[in-house]
Amino acid sequence: MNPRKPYVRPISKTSWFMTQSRYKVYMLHEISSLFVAIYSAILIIGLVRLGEGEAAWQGWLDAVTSPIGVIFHLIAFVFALIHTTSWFKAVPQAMRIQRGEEIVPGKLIVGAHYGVLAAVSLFVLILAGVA
Amino acid sequence: MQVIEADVIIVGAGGAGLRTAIAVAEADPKLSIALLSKVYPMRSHTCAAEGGAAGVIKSNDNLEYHFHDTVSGGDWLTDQDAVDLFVNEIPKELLRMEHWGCPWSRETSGNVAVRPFGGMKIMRTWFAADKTGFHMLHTLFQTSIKYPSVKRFDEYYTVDLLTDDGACYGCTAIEMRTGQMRQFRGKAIVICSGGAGKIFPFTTNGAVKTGDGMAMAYRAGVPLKDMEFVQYHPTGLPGSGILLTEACRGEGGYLLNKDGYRYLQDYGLGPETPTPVLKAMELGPRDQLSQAFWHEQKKGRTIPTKWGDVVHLDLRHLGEKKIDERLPLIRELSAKYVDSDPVTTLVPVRPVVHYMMGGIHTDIHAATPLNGLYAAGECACVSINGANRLGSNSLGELLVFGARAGRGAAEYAKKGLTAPSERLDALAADSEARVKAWFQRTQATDRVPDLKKRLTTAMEDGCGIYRDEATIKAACDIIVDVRERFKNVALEDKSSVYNTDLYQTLEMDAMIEVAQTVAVSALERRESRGAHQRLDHVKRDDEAFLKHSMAHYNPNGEPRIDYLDVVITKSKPAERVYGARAGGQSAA
Amino acid sequence: MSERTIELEVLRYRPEQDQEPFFQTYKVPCEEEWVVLDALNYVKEEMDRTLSYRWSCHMFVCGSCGMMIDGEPKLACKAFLKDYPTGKIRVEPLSNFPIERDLVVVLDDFVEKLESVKPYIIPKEERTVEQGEYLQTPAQLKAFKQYTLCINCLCCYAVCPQYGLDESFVGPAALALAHRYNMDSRDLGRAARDDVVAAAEGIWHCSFVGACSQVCPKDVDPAGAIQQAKFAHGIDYLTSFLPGGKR
Amino acid sequence: MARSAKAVPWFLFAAGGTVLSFILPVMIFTTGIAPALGLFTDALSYDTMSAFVGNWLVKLVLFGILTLACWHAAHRLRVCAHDFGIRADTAVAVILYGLATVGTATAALALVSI
Ligand SMILES: Cc1cc2nc3c(=O)[nH]c(=O)nc-3n(C[C@H](O)[C@H](O)[C@H](O)COP(=O)(O)OP(=O)(O)OC[C@H]3O[C@@H](n4cnc5c(N)ncnc54)[C@H](O)[C@@H]3O)c2cc1C
Ligand code: SF4
Ligand code: F3S
Ligand code: FES
Repeated sequence: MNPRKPYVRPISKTSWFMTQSRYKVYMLHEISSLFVAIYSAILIIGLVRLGEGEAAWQGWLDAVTSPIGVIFHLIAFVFALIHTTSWFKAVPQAMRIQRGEEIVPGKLIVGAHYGVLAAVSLFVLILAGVA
Repeated sequence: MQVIEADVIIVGAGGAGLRTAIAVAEADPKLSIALLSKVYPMRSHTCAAEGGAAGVIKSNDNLEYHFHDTVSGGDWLTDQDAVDLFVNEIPKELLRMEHWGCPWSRETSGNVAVRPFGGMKIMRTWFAADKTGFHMLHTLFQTSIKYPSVKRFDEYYTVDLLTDDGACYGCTAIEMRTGQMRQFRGKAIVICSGGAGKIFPFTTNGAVKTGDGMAMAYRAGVPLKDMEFVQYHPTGLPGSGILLTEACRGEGGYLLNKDGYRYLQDYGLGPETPTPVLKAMELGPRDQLSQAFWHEQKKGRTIPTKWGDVVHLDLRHLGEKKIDERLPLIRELSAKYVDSDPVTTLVPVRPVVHYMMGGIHTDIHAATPLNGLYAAGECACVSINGANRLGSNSLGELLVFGARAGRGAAEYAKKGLTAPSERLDALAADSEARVKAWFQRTQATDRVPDLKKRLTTAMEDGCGIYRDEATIKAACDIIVDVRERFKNVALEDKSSVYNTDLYQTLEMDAMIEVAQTVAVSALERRESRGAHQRLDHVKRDDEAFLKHSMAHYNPNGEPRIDYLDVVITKSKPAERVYGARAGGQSAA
Repeated sequence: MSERTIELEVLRYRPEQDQEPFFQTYKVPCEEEWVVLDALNYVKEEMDRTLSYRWSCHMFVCGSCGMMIDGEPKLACKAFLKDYPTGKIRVEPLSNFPIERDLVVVLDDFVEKLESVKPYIIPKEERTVEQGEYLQTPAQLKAFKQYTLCINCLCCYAVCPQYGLDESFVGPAALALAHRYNMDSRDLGRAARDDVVAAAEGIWHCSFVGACSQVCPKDVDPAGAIQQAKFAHGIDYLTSFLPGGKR
Repeated sequence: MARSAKAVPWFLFAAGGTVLSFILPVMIFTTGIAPALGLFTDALSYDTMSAFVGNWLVKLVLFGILTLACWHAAHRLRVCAHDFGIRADTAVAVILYGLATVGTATAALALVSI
């Protein structure tokens, strides 16, 4: 007779992420993709509208500046920042750079990423401002 | 009882057991192998070895040097034929480990690096930072997965050997997750069950090192050899007994007494030099370093703490970079366990029981006197360590003699000898009855943990760094008493699934046997040699005691001790020379 | 001696008696310097012989004593009581594994996975002992050294939700081990490991939660190893479609 | 077990994640928040926009960003669905990657027709 009776603790497939704060943070990163998706759709629609002529484009612009549009973009902006910071934080793990015997310190890699972020952002803003 | 058959049965899956298994598999892939271990292989205590494994590889070194260091380090109680073969085969074994992926530390050229170690004239210790044993164990374990003929029985507690008519045909073991006993039948058996440091209260050894295999072989009639030689390592962390590897001193660490003085120069190990010189000062042999501590303590020059007296290990001058590169684990352990970061602070240390030079008597083929029974690793005594093992010889030993045991057992297994199965069934039933008795006993007068404390304390008091007739006798008496009382212990946990009360009780059973051989062998050896120092017989006595003690099981009382000649080939016993006269190379 | 009483809440489960696990509290007189393992050992020796758990080395290198301590997977020999000022500590068996008994979990699944990734050198050509060692520079050693440090304590599995939700996932430590060999200059076995490592249940099942690396007591960084492996195996996959690529 | 084709969407996901991490915040600000603040009104006027997007280099860059964004999002949402307990992975994948394809195609068509 086998006296074993291993006990399996149940895990909720739909709410497991509420059990630890690190899981909540992870889910926050994941959910950023929802906003990426919606924002991309809005942008693609914008392009379609642009192709359809001035009135269509103005309609799109009006929608974007409507209260709902603004609220959405504000939330999306926050999630974009969440995406950016978490992505940068993970880069040194996913992309280890070794020079000779030394592993390039993560801080340096992350720092460089923030540098590029600043440069790209500035470039776009100048483009938008000057154009 | 379920019967499991295999050609070769290996008890223990530490460094020695795994090396044995690989050797059998390579000798003949057709042989089936059962590899039993009471813990998952990677939990075996080989993982704790830090410093390294000695083997001649560099051009400034040669086998003769390693031979002489080992023989004199062992105070001439080594068998020189065994040492000869040992120093010859280690480099090859270490290279094999390299080919199997062991992450040895390297020189910039890409060749393996070596570091200095105590009692060695030349730097020859291969290392993988300060986790050498860990990396060796995992390399061996992972490599063993490559061989389909190796069938592992993880978490099987081996209880008894099955012997009939002067030969061994298997063992009984309990599957720990079900509590059920199995009968393992094999054509050759190899014991690789590790050491027995746990018979002392303050030790670097892990919980698994309770001498089970030694006791099994001993009860089956195989003598335990040179059991009185117990190595104290000079640098253990007070309280926990965690080891700070000899490599700390190899890399240049100092030992300081309470006045900040490098006291080893007062004990024939000087002169003091700022950078390490091999075979001198902190790189002297372990027995002498531990004995020096004892004298300092007697002179009141140690530092009292709540965990006993300590001296200081000073690594500060090595600098953070070197410590992080070469001794990262040491830094972590010291910082966590005694709140001393070696980069900036002195680390308190004291001698701690570390290694059993003695063990199951084997010849140079790792064969015991019992046909079909082999032994390798710390549980065995081929006599390469003599009266004092040199640091970093043990990891080499388990490779060399593990491989030999494997090849020997494979060869023997092919003879296909078996015993009548009724006979083995009867033996297995006896073994099961012995275990069942613990379950059935209800009235306990003593508890295992209490008896264990009594036993280990007796060992420390009676068989410590220095011993004499009176202290050893006292220990012997307590052991007899403990053995008597142990007959009356009852299990407090009667369940089957993973019953650790049962396994600790079986371990205690083994510890009593092993402790008794240590004490009685120590009592009978009326001389001082290596790690066995008698205050009442302070001189080495080659006339009477250039011999191995052999402890034979005696069901009716204390073990019977007789003696076996030491094999001497080219090195006549002489004075052990350390310090300036040893002519050790600078290790800077 | 400075003593302090700790309330140790231990999850007990004795399969022969209990239908399900329950908490049992022990009031343990402890030394200030102790780790949780010392407290458990005290319980085992002085209070309750029936408590079962695994341990051996007491120096965080054997990997036996992984357990949930106040909800975090930790080595009991590395969890210092002084870091638990409230004096109440909750000890449970590692999450995501079936409980065999008390704090002992069933490891079969992990062991199978470890074996499945072919964790040994698969060399281009065998080398004989006479040929000496493979040359490997300190830089080449550095490239994989971190991933050799895993002690198989399973803390990472206990915190990886993907493993918890779906145990077909090969999981952090086994995948990091595969990466260790793939990164070793002596090894050429990446293609041979592809089958398991680059399967849907392998690296691709990891969603980079990163918790594994946060709890790893040996800083192995399995999360990083897996992402690096995704890149390497991913390139292998894509190039296998190029002319001359191996499929 | 067998080698999986997940490498393909993963590379798109990873490349997308990287590109987005640099460009997304400023883009959302420029096209979504700035207009409401009355900033960049000139830049977003029909004329400048048409001229700007009329440039082939700009078309290419926008196409790249939008494609990667779609696939990044699709792949990550697939994981999300799993994490929320939806276990019909194949169906989820078909739908999400399908949407990403639609997005990519629409973007291409729109860009070409400007
Ligand atoms: C802290 C420390 C540091 C060390 N450093 C060094 C060093 O730097 N260099 C050096 O050369 N040496 C060193 N040593 C010594 C060396 O590590 C050991 O002697 C060696 O590892 C022993 O290996 P082994 O395979 O014989 O035993 P172990 O690794 O202890 O394995 C014993 C095996 O036997 C099994 N076993 C035991 N009893 C039973 C049973 N009843 N049933 C089933 N299985 C059983 C166990 O499960 C285990 O698998 C060190 C030792 C310690 C403690
Ligand atoms: S990767 Fe870290 S946490 Fe996971 S098993 Fe290895 S040592 Fe433990
Ligand atoms: S927690 Fe799990 S999902 Fe991946 S990054 Fe670690 S394995
Ligand atoms: S007891 Fe070995 S890791 Fe904790």
